[in-house]
Amino acid sequence: MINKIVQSLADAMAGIKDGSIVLLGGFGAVGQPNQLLDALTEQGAKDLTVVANNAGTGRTGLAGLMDAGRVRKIICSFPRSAGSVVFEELHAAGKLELELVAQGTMAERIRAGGAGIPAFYTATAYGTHIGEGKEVREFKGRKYILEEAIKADVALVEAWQADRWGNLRFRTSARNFNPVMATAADLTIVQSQHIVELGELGPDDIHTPGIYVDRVIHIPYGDPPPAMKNPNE
Amino acid sequence: MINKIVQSLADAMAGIKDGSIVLLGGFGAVGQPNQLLDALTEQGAKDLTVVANNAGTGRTGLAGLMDAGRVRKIICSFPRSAGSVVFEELHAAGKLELELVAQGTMAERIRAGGAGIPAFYTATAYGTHIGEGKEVREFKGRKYILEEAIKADVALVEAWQADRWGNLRFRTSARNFNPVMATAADLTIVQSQHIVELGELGPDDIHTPGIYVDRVIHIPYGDPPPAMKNPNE
Amino acid sequence: MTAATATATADNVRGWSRKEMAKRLADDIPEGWYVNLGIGIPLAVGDFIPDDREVVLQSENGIVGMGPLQKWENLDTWIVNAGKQNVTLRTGAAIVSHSDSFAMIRGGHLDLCVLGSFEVAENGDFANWTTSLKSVPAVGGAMDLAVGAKRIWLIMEHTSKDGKPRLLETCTMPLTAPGVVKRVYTNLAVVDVTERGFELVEMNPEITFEALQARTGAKLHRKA
Amino acid sequence: MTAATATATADNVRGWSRKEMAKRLADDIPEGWYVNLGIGIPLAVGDFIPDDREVVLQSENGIVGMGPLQKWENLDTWIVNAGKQNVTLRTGAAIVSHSDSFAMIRGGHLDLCVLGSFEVAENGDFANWTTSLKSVPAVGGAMDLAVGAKRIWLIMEHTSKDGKPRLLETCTMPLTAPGVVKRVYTNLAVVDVTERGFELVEMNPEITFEALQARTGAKLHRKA
Repeated sequence: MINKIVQSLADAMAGIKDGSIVLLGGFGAVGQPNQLLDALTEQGAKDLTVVANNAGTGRTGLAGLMDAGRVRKIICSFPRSAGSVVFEELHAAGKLELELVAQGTMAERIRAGGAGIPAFYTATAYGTHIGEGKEVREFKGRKYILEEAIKADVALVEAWQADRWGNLRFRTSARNFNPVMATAADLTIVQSQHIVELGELGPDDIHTPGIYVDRVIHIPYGDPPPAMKNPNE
Repeated sequence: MINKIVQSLADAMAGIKDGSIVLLGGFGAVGQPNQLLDALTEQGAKDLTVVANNAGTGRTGLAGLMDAGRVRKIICSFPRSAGSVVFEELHAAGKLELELVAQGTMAERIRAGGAGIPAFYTATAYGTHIGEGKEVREFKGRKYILEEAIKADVALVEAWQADRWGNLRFRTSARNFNPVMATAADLTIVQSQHIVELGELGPDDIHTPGIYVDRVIHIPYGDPPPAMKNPNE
Repeated sequence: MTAATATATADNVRGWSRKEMAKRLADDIPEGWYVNLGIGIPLAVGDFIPDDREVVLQSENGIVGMGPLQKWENLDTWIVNAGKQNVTLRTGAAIVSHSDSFAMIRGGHLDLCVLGSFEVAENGDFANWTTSLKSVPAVGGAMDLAVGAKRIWLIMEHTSKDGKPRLLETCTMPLTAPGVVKRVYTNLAVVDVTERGFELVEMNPEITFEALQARTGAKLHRKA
Repeated sequence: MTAATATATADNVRGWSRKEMAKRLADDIPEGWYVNLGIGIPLAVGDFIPDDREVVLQSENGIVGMGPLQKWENLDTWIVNAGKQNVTLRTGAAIVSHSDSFAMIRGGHLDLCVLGSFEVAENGDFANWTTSLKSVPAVGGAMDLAVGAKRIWLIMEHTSKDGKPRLLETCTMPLTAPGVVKRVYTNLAVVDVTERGFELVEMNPEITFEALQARTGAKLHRKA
């Protein structure tokens, strides 16, 4: 019987090596695999390259991993935001390399990594500072730059529902980068709010087929999540 | 009010010009926009380039369009199959140009067309007859060929459910090429087995968002379709 | 016009408020368009599209059919827009992943994207992502939207806080994209970006053409 | 072995039946693999994977979790496999679009793809899509599967109908992909494709090594 569900965060993190490239789902506060990030900090792998839209806020989750000195480089589109203090400190101190990528190009590079496309052309960032030094090529009178795929060792993903085959569904805006991250890593680890029986998710309703998923851990944090409650209550 | 639902096949076909590139959904017998194809034959546009996985069977649908002399060229992966008589006659007579493309490359070229990617590299068909003459490039020690996007004037799509915004859901294997075809044409026309109220399709359950759809026509052909009945009954 | 002319010669001409700019822009969006509204003033454009004119708002984090901001009594923090505000979904909304959302954006499926900007040039170049490369900049989805949407309209102040023109012959700040802007809505005017450069569509009644030209860093053409 | 040797010297050695070949191959697929089975004999491999060994079959038209062929009493003609046969979906199956299915295939997510073939060379080249370019060939998804799956295993007759070897030093027919085949299951043997060429894994008991070598168009190495 295929059973991708693991019982502990330690089991979920087993085998992640120093020097790994790690993809993170999440955008803003939603769809972030925060418990997996804390577990990765606990697990101890270092010299990591992290690919995520944002560079973490506060001192937990991604910021916690960076604060513990485990991240060598971050590839992201929006490093600086309210509360990205750890990133700013480390980057200013020269302890954290930054590769700034346009958000859509980042998504597409990862999609390419998962889809066996080593490189593609895009108009995004042509003629800008971010596109400088990249190969330029014209197709049908318009100029594009060459971008290479991102393939990773590990992806950390947050889902709404998962079954033992690793089939996933996401809830509204928590979908974001999660499905594409799941496709582009050798080891995709999912924290899921709900575990459902195999077959409960209809064939036409699965967002991420289990083929992309290696391990699932059940991390319920209330349904609806606490933050969904009316703060005026 | 946005209302993409049209009342007649003539309205659905309005404005399709001679020389158009036309994408067709469908794989095998399922998800084929057959009534739209018959209506296109009726409408009369000629000198068409058709992009479809197969080259039609029998004398109706795509084969009917070809039989009426409207198709100049077909781009497909599997032209010859049981019953592809019209294709074989026309091709043998030099009246129909064929561009043979690997199935996955065809899907990806159309996906690229819809996604603003003018060209990409793929290992598929490198070192084969189909890849001959194409630009070869090495990435990380492996060889790939350059493939360009396919962008079309018209896409004909078959869906299971559609609403007035053009949001679509497909049923099992009838999904096939339909979603990707919908993304890559200036004019996407859908025949749908069912029309549902706006809001009936949940935000997390829509396969093709209405942004990709221009016109929808209700073509019910029984639920379950006649062919689903037990022939031994 | 004499009163307006008098005001216009004064240095303190304010022109339209941000809300008036947003309303003016919203009036130009026809029913049925798919529109992405950038973070900040652009997002306010949505407030001025009447409910009975169906315009579908896209948010680059994967919403097609975004509604107004949520109210406390019905908070669902799992639904956020690109500015990470809690928004509602309209009836008919669809959610897609980030990669599918940017395929949609880059693929030319949005009729319009409205962005704020620091600078715009008469050749359609614009600079809205960072004032300088010395600090650590964040780019987000601006460059993808800039090259992907069928039309880029900017909504911005006509001049900087210290009175310097933001409509220029050439941008001085790092570009977001070259040659893509079609129209600019400022507090003082609505300006098309055409083959021959900036072309005046409409002026705020408080200002004269000459005063507007004086506040613009490139030649302003009257419509032919 | 004497009886077997005697048989092997005869020209009419049949070896394993197609069902036996399919069963032999199926025995080598461990639980948990994601596997695409090509049209024809490869598809029969699925019949020999026991229900209690969960192997997930992918069909390139968008099924992840394909089950056996449908029976008349429950026909749903909307569910088809890549060979356009009506198949069932296993509990846990997912449907994806063609573009997503080939992203999965090309992206290296299948553990195994089993294909039929006309020819295979000792460097891992194989030719399975057309015997000649003179007629109009159909390629389908074979070239995508060939470069995308982690392993390509072929299931094929060891020789052609007129007795010519199909395992060769160099393919004579148009290639499907260069250098990708890892293992070949024939009616006479199981052969690995390694750095040094064809390496014998197992022989049909009806044949001797020498007789097998005589029916093979390239050097057969014994496992070190």
